[in-house]
Amino acid sequence: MKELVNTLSDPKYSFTGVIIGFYLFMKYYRTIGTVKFFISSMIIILGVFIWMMQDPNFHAIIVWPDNVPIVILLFAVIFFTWFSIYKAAINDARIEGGETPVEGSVENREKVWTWPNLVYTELMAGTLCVVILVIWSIFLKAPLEEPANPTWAPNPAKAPWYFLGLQEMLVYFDPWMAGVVLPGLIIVGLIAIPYIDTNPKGNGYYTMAERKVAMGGFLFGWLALWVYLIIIGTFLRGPNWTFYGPFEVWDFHKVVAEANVNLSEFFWIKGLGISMPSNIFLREIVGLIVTTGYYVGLTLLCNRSQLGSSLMKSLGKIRYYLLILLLLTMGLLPVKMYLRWLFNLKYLVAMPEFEFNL
Amino acid sequence: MKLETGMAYRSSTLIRWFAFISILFLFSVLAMFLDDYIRPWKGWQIKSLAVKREKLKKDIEAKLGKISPEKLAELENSFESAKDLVEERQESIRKLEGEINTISGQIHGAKLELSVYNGRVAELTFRWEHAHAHGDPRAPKLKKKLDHNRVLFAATKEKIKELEASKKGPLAKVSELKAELIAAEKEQQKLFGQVELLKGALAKTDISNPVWILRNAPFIDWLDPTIKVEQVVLDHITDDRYFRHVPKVDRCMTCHTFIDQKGFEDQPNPFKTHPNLDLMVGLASPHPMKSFGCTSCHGGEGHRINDFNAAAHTPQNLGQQKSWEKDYHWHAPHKVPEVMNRLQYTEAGCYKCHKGVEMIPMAHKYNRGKELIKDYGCYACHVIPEFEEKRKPGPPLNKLASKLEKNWVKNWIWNPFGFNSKSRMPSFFRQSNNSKPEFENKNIAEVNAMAEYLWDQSEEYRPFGRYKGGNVAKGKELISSVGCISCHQVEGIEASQKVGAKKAPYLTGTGSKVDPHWLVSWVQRPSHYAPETIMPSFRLTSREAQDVTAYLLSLKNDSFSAKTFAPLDKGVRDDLLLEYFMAFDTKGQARGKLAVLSDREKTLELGKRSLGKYGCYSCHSIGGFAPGRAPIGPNLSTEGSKPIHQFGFGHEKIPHERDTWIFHHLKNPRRWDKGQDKPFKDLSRMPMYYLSDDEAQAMTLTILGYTTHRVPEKGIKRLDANEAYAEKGLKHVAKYNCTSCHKIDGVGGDILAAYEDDENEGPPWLVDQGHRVHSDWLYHFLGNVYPIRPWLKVRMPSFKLTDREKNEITAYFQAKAHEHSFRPSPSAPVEWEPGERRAALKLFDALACASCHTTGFNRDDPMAPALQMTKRRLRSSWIEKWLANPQAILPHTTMPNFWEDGEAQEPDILGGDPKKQITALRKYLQEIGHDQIHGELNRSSTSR
Amino acid sequence: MAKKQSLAQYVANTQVWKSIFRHGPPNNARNRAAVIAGNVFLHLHPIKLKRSGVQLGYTWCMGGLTFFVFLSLTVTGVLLMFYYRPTAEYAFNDIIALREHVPLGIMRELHRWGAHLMVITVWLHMFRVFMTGSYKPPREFNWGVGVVLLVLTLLLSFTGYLLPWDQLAIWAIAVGSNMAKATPFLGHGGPGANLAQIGDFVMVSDKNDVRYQLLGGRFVGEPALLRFYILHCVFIPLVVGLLIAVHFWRVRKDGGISAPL
Amino acid sequence: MHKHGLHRRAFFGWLTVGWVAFSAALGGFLSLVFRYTYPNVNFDPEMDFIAGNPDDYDEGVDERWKNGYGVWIIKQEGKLVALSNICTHLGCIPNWLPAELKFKCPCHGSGYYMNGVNFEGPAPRPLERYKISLNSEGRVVVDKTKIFRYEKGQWDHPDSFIEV
Repeated sequence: MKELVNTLSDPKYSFTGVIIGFYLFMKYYRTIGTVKFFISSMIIILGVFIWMMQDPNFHAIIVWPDNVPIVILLFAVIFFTWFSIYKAAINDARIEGGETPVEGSVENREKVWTWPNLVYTELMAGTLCVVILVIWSIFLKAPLEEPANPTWAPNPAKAPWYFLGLQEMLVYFDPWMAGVVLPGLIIVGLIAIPYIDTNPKGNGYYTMAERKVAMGGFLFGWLALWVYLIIIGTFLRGPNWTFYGPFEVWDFHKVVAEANVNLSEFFWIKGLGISMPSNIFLREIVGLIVTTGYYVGLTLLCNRSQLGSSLMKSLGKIRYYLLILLLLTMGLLPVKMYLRWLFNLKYLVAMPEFEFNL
Repeated sequence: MKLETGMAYRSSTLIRWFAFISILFLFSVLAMFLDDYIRPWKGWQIKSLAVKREKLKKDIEAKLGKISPEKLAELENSFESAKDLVEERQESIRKLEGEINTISGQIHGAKLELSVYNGRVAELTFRWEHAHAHGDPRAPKLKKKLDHNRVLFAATKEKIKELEASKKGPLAKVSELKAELIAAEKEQQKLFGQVELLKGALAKTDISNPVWILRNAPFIDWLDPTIKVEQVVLDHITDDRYFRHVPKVDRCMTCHTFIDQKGFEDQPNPFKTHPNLDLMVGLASPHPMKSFGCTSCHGGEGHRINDFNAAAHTPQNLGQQKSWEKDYHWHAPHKVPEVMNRLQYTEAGCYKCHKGVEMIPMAHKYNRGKELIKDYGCYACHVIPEFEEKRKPGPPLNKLASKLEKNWVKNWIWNPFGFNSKSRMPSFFRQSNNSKPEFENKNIAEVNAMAEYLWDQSEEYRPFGRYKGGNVAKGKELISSVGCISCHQVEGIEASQKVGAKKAPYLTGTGSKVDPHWLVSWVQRPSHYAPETIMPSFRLTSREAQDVTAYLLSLKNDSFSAKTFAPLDKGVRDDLLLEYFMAFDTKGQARGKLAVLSDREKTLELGKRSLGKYGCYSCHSIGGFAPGRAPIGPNLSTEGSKPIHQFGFGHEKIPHERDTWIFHHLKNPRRWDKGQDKPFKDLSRMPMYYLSDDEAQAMTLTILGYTTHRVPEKGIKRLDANEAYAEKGLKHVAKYNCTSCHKIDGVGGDILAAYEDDENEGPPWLVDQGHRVHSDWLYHFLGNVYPIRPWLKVRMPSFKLTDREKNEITAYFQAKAHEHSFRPSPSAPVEWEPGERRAALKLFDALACASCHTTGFNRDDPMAPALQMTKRRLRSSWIEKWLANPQAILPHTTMPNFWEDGEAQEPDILGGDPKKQITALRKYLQEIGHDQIHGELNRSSTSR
Repeated sequence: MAKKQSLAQYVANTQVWKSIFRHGPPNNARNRAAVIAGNVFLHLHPIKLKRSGVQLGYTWCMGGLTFFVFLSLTVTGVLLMFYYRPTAEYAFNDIIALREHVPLGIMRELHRWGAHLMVITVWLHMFRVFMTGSYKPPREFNWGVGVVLLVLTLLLSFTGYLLPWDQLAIWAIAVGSNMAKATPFLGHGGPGANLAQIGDFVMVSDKNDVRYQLLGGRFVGEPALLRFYILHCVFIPLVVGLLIAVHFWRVRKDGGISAPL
Repeated sequence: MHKHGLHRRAFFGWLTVGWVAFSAALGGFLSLVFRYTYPNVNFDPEMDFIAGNPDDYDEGVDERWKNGYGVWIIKQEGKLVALSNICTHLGCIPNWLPAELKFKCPCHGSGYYMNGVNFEGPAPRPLERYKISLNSEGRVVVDKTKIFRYEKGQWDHPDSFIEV
């Protein structure tokens, strides 16, 4: 059983699982957004978690002080995701029935005094926060390792947990992509959201039905990419950044067969059986074509599709192409992941001469 | 004009003011930028590029001048023909290259495969081992898979090897086809390689090059500038920041651009090469710039580059100061932690790292100052580092009465230079600050009292000899030949002026000074009178002693001794005593104290107090003064860092600088009292030595070196085992002045100045002495001197050495020669090869060794040391080295070189092999040698 | 009359009290309005707001908590600065000292866990804002400010990570800052860096690229410690404080907590 | 009317001048502040060092200069080379695994052969080599300021190895 969990949590399988799960989640959000579902699934999750905690290896990873915030975050994310879905389900039902959303009800539109309602709520929330922080601090000491030694790197060397998603991306991308371009696009993309999403509905209340595309895009990036990669990077990457299942010992000597090949090598060496051309651009021509094809071809394809043309109409050209660009770049990550797993593809375009690897 | 409603100002006015202030802002930013960008050191670096450019151009011309035009043409031709040749073969080359290309592709593909199998093998190995160790049932299956992959891996590897082997053939063929061209290119490279390098360097100095301008352009000059601050950070030399030490950073080379590069010796500063690259700054020198920087020795603020004055540059002399004032607006550094040493005082910087050594190698000026401090005995009154255990510089005065007359002593104290122009006893009286009649009267009373006290304390001493008269001429001959002049200068003896020894007093007017019986005893056995003396015995016979005494007594200075010293004025004496008593008592109490004393007691009391006041006890041992009494002068161990305001400049118009003060203080210590109304008891007492400028400067340098700088342990010069032994022994060698006679490994041999005609007549050089003689012999010899070269007139004296001193001197020679064995000299009989002894005997005859090394052989007129001593005295390896080439060791020796240029003079003996011959002879010498260490030769035991 | 007056009433009637609080107890409409309007801290709030704006079920109070945690981090951070010296010699030992012999040895834990908490709350705040669609007009700009604040929060946490000067710290920062090395054209390991070269004039090298600017050196060393200290303690907090002011101001100006139009 | 128009133009002229000057000054100021963040000297450790005699090295990887200088000296096929110990992926320090004859980076698992060529993991290119030469005394000098990269064909450069 543990063996199976170990194998299945390998990104190859678990990421596929996450994608399928996400699809089901979006489809059956109304079922998920019920208290009954939450309670029953929480019981299962907690049960599984407690069972997993029995394993010494898993236990060791979870209680490592700097990992505790991630566990907290994990449960918080589960809860709040469900909670917003729950509220969205209620509102969607009300909207279908011709009612206003809960937040828009006459009662909720009524104005109340800030003092004492809000002031005391905030005061209590803050106080409670201090209580949590103090108790957390008493039971968990801040980690401190050996003094800094620039000549010896610990194994594994990990960035702070909130950057582990980026660090995990480094497995599939060169640093300039994973560390600079993608994070930069995430920031730009986030800021751009209000300017791209012109849907006037769903402002100020929880809803799913009225803004499915926005929700789908955001939640996929947030849950399936960001949170999922942090979990992998934190809990399942051990020495040498090798993958370790949740119940596996972090054996320094573990080796995973990994022989990655560039697309150009696939083409020239394996495909044509001749040596690589010395001209860099000629050498990488296939990768360049494929990359251009990915962006241009898929955009064209999208334009032709029904959803695409309707979006183009409602958003206008600039918004539409920006959206496509952002989505396609976000899509690069899963595409690259699958290419790696399926074909051991290292780089689509490999130009180490210019530090340009894609 | 009326304003718009709601407006306080007219818009146009507002906007104009805004524009005006914005422009001001813009200009101020511009000014800030320029202020930051334009720095004086940049100017120097740009100038240095022009200097370098000139030099490189010359170098290139010189290099090109060497290449003849014929050779150039020839080269051109061969290159062209090679090119044509290869061009013809182009087709086959292209074909081969295509072949190579294909194979390379195949290798690449195989390598890709290999990495797949490599990965699989690694992973499967791990998994199988894991499974196997934990008894997993899947283990056999994994093993099977692993083995399969291993086979594939091995096969692929084999394939790659084969492919690579098949690539070698075409590769070799291609290079064969291109051989001529490659050879021609190589030839060209050989000829022009260096010129090209120089041309590359020249291009870098071109400041009109756009790339150069871009690199140093404003704002972007952080990218990769060529004009930049250069610095060294020193790990083990620190700046003292009080309670913290921080690594020293020197940036001097930012302007002194070529300081560590040869070839700029003739440039003006700051572009000059360091004058002594082999010792300092040079990469291969013991003090490379990267580890020692600049200010470690020179002082100054090496990290400051933006202002000539901030670095605390200090001019060498007034002339330089004037020119600096003109060129750099120089002013005296103030509020600077450490001022640069003047150029002439640079060596003061040596001491802070080179501590605990008698001399610092190559620091000639520093060593000279230290020698002078030792000679003048400064350490007796001042605490001076490295002199803590030195003996008192003056003679003991506790048996004075048996040696001198009281009147002479008074005159001497009053004016030593009146008797001895080279006196080392300094002048306390008749100086600029105490020659007022009132003060002179007091001084006269003090001198009288001091003499009385000395006589009162003088112990009984009976000379063992009686002077009965001797031959003055013989005495003179003895003094000039036996070795006295190595330490003393003696009046009337020319050779002694030549040597100019300063270790011991100048002997003048002796006949008017000392008691004849005392003198005859002293010259024969000095330790009888003064057990602590370093004056050795020359083993004079009593006849010789009488002659020497006779000559010394013939030196007269009657005008001095005939002067009667002014008598003691009792009133003045009592006044002086009252003043002393009143330091702590009331006038009444003081008078009471005085009244109790008898007349003689009063005189003695003043005598003792005066001896204490002038610090006489520091240099002389005097009865009644405890040996541990604190020195009278201030502590000089941090004089080089003493704050300038702690120096008393008085009313003297002298630049307020540390080195200047010390120099003038040494020249005339009393000058600071000038113009001050000081009471008698507060007058400056440091005596007058009448130093020359040169001497004062040398001593100033050394004293400046005594600073508070604490160089961390890592930065201090640590002696290795050899150096430490050498250092220990050197202290004794210096104490007993061995180097005044012997030239030890090229150092010393002052007395040889008297043997210009034939150095063989002087004391022998000691070259590699630790290697030359057996250590046990040397140890023995130092305690029991006997003549080795009986024909010499100069004698090795008998020193009173302790066992420890003898040991350490022996170890000193051993360490200097890197001789680590203390093997005793051989006692076992010599082992001969067959026929070797006969050959040795033949050689001994043929080379006529016995014609010079005669003692114990057939003649009584020796010209060379007795060979019977060889066995116990000389080391075998040294004997062979000496025989092989004596002139290499002693250039002036009369010993012939029998194997010149490695050729034997006797080709018949032992096949003419010099090595074998020398060994045989050495063995023979050791066979005939005496066994006892002591060299008193027993003639009867010699035989052929 | 005067005798019956309670102490509380007496105090509330003194000139001092009245000079500070210009209204009576907030138990009637007038005073409830006055207490919010008259207090510099409270006047960030409106006097009255929609019921849903108070409901934890709607807001989760994540934004408020983020601000609160930021304040407590400022306080604990300032206190930690009393004992901490950002030098290679002392940094590590000072961290030990903070736990071992400095009173209230929990300070560092409060700061570190608080930092993690802030990252969590700020993320959840963003999540909530997205889920309720609150970034939609007229709040687009404030969402942008919020995204920048999120990035700055991560940077604050990241720069603070180095300060304990232990293995965890320098290697996390080494991995993180090496990404700056790969910035296209600006980092010496990034694409295009080696195009910026004329002869031996290297325009982008490890001595002049963005990572050098960040670290003050070619690797994570003492200058990096100092720079990160300054960024962590002074520079980023100032910018964050400024943006928080903008953020709050815009919340009010954009109509308060979002609600259905 | 005409006069008013002129006035208006002048008005905008001064406004433009004002704002242009103001922005230029402010921009200049901020640029200087930016420049301020790049010091004119750096205190990084020495970039070159003397690494003993060529005979000191046996066939294979020598780790004596790894700590402190960050260099492996590798003797292979009659060549002595100085290999950087900085992973080309993200600058971690790989470990030499003598049993597997490879370098393995602990951060992201990049693997390199003994000659420094990468074969596994995310490393984009082989390890770098430093300039290595003999000085006048015949000692090995490693200069880390000069880098030779395989993928640029620089490993054939005569400064990138010593023949032994």
